[in-house]
Amino acid sequence: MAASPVQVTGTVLTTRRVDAYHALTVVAPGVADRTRPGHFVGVAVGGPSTSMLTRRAFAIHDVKPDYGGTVELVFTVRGPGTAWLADLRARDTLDLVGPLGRPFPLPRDPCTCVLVGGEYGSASLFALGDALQQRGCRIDFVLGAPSADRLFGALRARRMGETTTLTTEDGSIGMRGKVTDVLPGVIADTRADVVYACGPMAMLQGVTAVAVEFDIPVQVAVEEAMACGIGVCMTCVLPVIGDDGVTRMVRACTDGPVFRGERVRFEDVGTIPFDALGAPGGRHA
Amino acid sequence: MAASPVQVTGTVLTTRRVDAYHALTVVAPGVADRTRPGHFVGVAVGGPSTSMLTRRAFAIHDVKPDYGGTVELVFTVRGPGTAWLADLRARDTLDLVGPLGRPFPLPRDPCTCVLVGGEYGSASLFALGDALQQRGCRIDFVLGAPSADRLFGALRARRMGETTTLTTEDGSIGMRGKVTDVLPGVIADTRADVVYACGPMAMLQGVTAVAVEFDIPVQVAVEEAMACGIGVCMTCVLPVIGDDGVTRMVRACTDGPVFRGERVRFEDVGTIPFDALGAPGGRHA
Amino acid sequence: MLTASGCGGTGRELAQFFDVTRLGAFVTRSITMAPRAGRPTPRMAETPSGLLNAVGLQGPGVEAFLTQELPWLAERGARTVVSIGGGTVAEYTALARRLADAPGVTAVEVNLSCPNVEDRGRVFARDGSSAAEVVASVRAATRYDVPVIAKLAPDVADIVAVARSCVDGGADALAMINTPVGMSVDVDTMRPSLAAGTGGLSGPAIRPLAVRCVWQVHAALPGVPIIGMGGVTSGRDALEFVLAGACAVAVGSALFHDPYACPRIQRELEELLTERGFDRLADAVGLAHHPPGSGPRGRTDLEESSL
Amino acid sequence: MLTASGCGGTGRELAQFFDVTRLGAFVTRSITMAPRAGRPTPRMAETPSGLLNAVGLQGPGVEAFLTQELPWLAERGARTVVSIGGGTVAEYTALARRLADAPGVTAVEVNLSCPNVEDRGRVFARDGSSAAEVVASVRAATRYDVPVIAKLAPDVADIVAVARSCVDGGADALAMINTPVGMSVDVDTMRPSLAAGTGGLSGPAIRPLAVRCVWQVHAALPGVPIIGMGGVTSGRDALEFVLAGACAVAVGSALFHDPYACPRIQRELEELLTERGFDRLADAVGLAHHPPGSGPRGRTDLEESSL
Ligand SMILES: Cc1cc2nc3c(=O)[nH]c(=O)nc-3n(C[C@H](O)[C@H](O)[C@H](O)COP(=O)(O)OP(=O)(O)OC[C@H]3O[C@@H](n4cnc5c(N)ncnc54)[C@H](O)[C@@H]3O)c2cc1C
Ligand SMILES: Cc1cc2nc3c(=O)[nH]c(=O)nc-3n(C[C@H](O)[C@H](O)[C@H](O)COP(=O)(O)OP(=O)(O)OC[C@H]3O[C@@H](n4cnc5c(N)ncnc54)[C@H](O)[C@@H]3O)c2cc1C
Ligand SMILES: Cc1cc2nc3c(=O)[nH]c(=O)nc-3n(C[C@H](O)[C@H](O)[C@H](O)COP(=O)(O)O)c2cc1C
Ligand SMILES: Cc1cc2nc3c(=O)[nH]c(=O)nc-3n(C[C@H](O)[C@H](O)[C@H](O)COP(=O)(O)O)c2cc1C
Ligand code: FES
Ligand code: FES
Repeated sequence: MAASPVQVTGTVLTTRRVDAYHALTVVAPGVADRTRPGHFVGVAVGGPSTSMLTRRAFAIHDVKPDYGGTVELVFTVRGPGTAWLADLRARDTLDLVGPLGRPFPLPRDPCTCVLVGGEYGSASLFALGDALQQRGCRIDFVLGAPSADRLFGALRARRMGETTTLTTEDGSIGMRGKVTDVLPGVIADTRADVVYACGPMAMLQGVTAVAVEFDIPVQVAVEEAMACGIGVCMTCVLPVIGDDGVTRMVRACTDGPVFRGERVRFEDVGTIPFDALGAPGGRHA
Repeated sequence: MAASPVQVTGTVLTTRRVDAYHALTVVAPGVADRTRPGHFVGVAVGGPSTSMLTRRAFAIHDVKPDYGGTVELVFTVRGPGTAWLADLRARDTLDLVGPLGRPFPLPRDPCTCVLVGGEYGSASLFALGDALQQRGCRIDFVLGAPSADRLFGALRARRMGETTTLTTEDGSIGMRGKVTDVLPGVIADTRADVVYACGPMAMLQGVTAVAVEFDIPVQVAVEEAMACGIGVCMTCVLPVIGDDGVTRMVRACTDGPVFRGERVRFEDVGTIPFDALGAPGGRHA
Repeated sequence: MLTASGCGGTGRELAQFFDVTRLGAFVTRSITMAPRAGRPTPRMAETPSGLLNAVGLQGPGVEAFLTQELPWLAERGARTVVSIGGGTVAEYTALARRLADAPGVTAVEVNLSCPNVEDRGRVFARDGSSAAEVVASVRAATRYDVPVIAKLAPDVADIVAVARSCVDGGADALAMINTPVGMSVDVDTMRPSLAAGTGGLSGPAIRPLAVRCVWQVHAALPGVPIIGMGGVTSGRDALEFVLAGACAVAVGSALFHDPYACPRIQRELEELLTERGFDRLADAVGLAHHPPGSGPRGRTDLEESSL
Repeated sequence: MLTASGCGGTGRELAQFFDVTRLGAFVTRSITMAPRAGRPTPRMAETPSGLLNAVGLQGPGVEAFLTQELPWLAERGARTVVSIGGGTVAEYTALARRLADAPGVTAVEVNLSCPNVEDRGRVFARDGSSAAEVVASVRAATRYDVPVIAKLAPDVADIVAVARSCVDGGADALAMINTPVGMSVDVDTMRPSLAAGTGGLSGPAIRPLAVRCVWQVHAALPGVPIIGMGGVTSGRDALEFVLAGACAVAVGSALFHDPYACPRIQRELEELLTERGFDRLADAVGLAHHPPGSGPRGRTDLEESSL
């Protein structure tokens, strides 16, 4: 399902602040064309003489046809790479590789979908919502964050979703708590057929547990530190159970970032489970 | 004679192109105050996450009292550091350490001075010319470069100098040839008492030979690759004969960059002369 | 232009970007006998102009490699250098034997940066005699017309001695350098950045170490072909290795940043060679050893100095 | 916070920027018996996040040092670590003797990255036994209350073995790391960038190698004080060394970029320690060895891996 990615040197069209986030719109025709909901891009940071070797991964928030195709990224400043991105101005250039990863699989037939986003994880859910609605699906949003300023896209969710439920850990907007506190109610109320989720690992784990409880499929988009984003470096792996029941260390960048939630061994992320294929001293070794 | 240097994070006031050169005016109060003709600055290049560790050295071309004190640098793009500098825009910040080095010594009494500049080497001669004129000296310029676009400051020299002689190797302006072809004539015509020179090493060597021929003092500002500019790294050394007749490997940054021309062992630059203090197997070892 | 082992995936991933048959050779990640799940994550940490990794030779094992990966490369006609890694001399030998009948193996590269389980985990590449032993047994198990390349790491006191041992052991060529061992500590979690603690350092940060190794070994063993690598990101970097003595250049971490790195660097290198008046790459190999104007044999005797 | 040897001049140059008596110690360039003119230029080349240098221990010799440089530091009350370098054990010993009566020597640092003229130019630091011999004889020639610090370089197969030899030889503390040998070739002149050919690589590029050395040696010899250095440019970098096991940190090449680096890094480090709830630097030393929650003695056994 991976679209053939390309490298482009795009021009920054606009930069803006959205609460705790920065949004960057970049002219990137070849990338925009091929993007499906859930794809991400690898962005070169730091300019020509930078000491930062690896690209940074960002979900593609929005794609527009303007200027041959633009992509929008939404990000928070974490370290030197995102700090450099936040300093970009219109007309600067940005080197992108994308679209990368496997996008969200879409249901063949119309159904009811709950879209769960944590912090900037919601960025990739709006394009997904569009695609689902085009297929006649009903969509409902559950968005959560530690605080109101880190909750991304509440307005847009309200406009798009049949219902939108917000949670913040400090209660500064919506319900005080986590998305998993409200998710069972939303699933029950909407009689949801499927859950899509994007956000921090702990949230994905919780969302998956809820979906399993309701016995409905759940698609999660994971975030793992990536050195290449194109599947060649093997640094972004996590333990995922295959169709054959065997756990393998698979790449988040090309085998994911979207996985069926119940296949991801969340508790074992950051370890090599003893029963994984090729684990030291393990049964498949 | 070294003024106590300071580090400042200045703001770029203006950037402009002058033929083959870029000129950058930076607000740098502490540096501007202390600058004497012949001083240079060490400029940090590449921004916060740069892979370029060493500062780049540039002669201070002009100092103005505006905004508490500005310095102007004139430079040509040679590698990644100067390429980065050339991309700066007004309001960007620039990190400078200066003023560095020993400035040109000025004659106690009024006399006639020939100022010889090669390429951007002329940049440091105008402040010197001002200072000499304030002491009642007569100044004459000889400026040379491979071609007209690399000859810096001809107009200003014409305005300031009693006479100005230009040479280019391709004859695109002035006489075809090198400064050393015309220098003997200028010295003779003006009955010069002293020569000041700044430019490529080969030129300084030629100018020194002419001055020695005329038996007049010559002050040269040399250019050596520098890692620190403040005298601690010992990478910028060249063989210079001391008052005691002993050749030492001295630092261009703090013992220079201005030296008495006849003391510099130009032919031996890039070697350790066998008779230098501490030379391997040498007599002082 | 080659890919560096462990940096080009299975070949399929890069084939999305360019034609892998146009590579000088595709070098596989180091293949092991059994499948290996590798090290826990985090497996990578960025350092100034460098990258630490501790992947731990994750791979499907030689059988799956021979059925699922090599045929794909062979069918397309890609020149394939198979890198092998093991914990004992016997394991390397077994791997070489297993590869001996496989069609489409252009050369075998022996990754000597593996811990020797029979020598308290001491890395083969750090000990000339065990490195030579591995090379000799792989050489013996490999078809005579398939070259054996010994891949060395820089964290030894005397790279020339290790190189010489490998050549004496039968290596047809040398690949330099594998990653030196490095480490970083996350000052926020106050723990090592990598789950494995230490990892291999790659990228432009190590280029000066790599160029120095190539230079020293080429000076000592001018007849031995050297594949240079370590921080190559541009044609200029590649030329640096060639001038120091490499007759081929491999690209590793740069692929993570620029998936088109191999064809781009190849093109840049060709342009630089043409600009400098070289008809063939071979004419530039090791040229930095000869002061301008000196005859081709007039090697200089610049000594090593860390002072 | 210390200056790294060879990176702080005579002390006078830095005194223009800050009060050198507030340094943990000022470490001199390596002092030799006779005056030395050093290597020809170019002596430096920039590399990605690194710097190659081949200064060649230029200096006035020990006599001029004792009359012109040390008294200036002593008068001001600067704590001074005198680094010494020699080509033979006898030369190191003679230097140590010459320093024994000099007032104002806080410690003697033995720069072991010098070629041993009696062992075909093999660098002392690459050979545990000759390193130990130097350290032992310097220790014997030095006043009992003046610590002797052995300074090691990373380009060895087993840094722990060399460290252990030096401690067995009587070193009171270890300084790590000196510059590994590197090289770059100028692709325009097609010659080595440094006149000396090879040079020492410093700067952030080598920090992962330095942190790894400190980590490994602290794990093996937890009681031995370590002065960590190699690419420290900020308080975070300094803290990385402390967490890996260094009880003091030295700043080298960063001084070339920021003459105020020592006081700035000191301040940044203090802030980071306070933020993390440490009252004293000592409480943070080696902390990355202990998984959170484990007792102070629960060292983890992360093994080295370059795979
Ligand atoms: C598929 C995917 C999609 C993402 N989408 C978004 C997004 O839409 N908005 C957003 O703000 N962030 C997103 N992230 C996280 C983003 O990649 C990191 O915040 C960013 O790489 C940090 O770079 P830095 O230089 O600022 O921080 P540093 O911490 O200094 O980065 C150092 C290194 O670690 C890697 N790294 C650090 N944190 C992460 C992380 N969480 N994920 C991956 N690599 C990391 C960097 O790539 C770099 O190599 C996404 C990550 C992935 C994997
Ligand atoms: C005292 C002094 C005054 C100078 N004044 C001027 C000036 O007014 N205008 C101008 O255009 N240039 C001047 N230069 C030269 C200028 O410093 C170099 O052009 C610049 O450092 C090149 O940096 P780069 O990154 O573009 O090139 P690179 O070649 O990539 O630089 C790599 C490294 O080499 C060093 N280096 C390279 N060339 C030189 C050089 N010629 N001199 C010193 N270091 C060098 C750099 O500092 C850097 O560390 C002066 C040099 C000195 C020593
Ligand atoms: C993620 C990663 C995985 C690697 N895996 C291997 C490997 O399996 N076998 C091997 O011999 N070298 C391996 N290497 C080392 C590279 O082949 C190469 O020697 C090294 O990275 C230096 O080159 P570079 O700076 O261009 O990356 C690996 C390097 C990286 C970064
Ligand atoms: C220009 C220069 C000169 C040096 N001279 C010496 C020296 O005389 N003695 C010594 O032990 N180390 C010397 N070193 C090594 C440093 O003390 C230090 O170990 C090394 O540079 C790593 O630290 P850094 O990355 O902070 O520079 C020198 C380093 C540089 C860059
Ligand atoms: S990031 Fe390289 S394989 Fe996934
Ligand atoms: S540039 Fe460092 S001493 Fe002159």
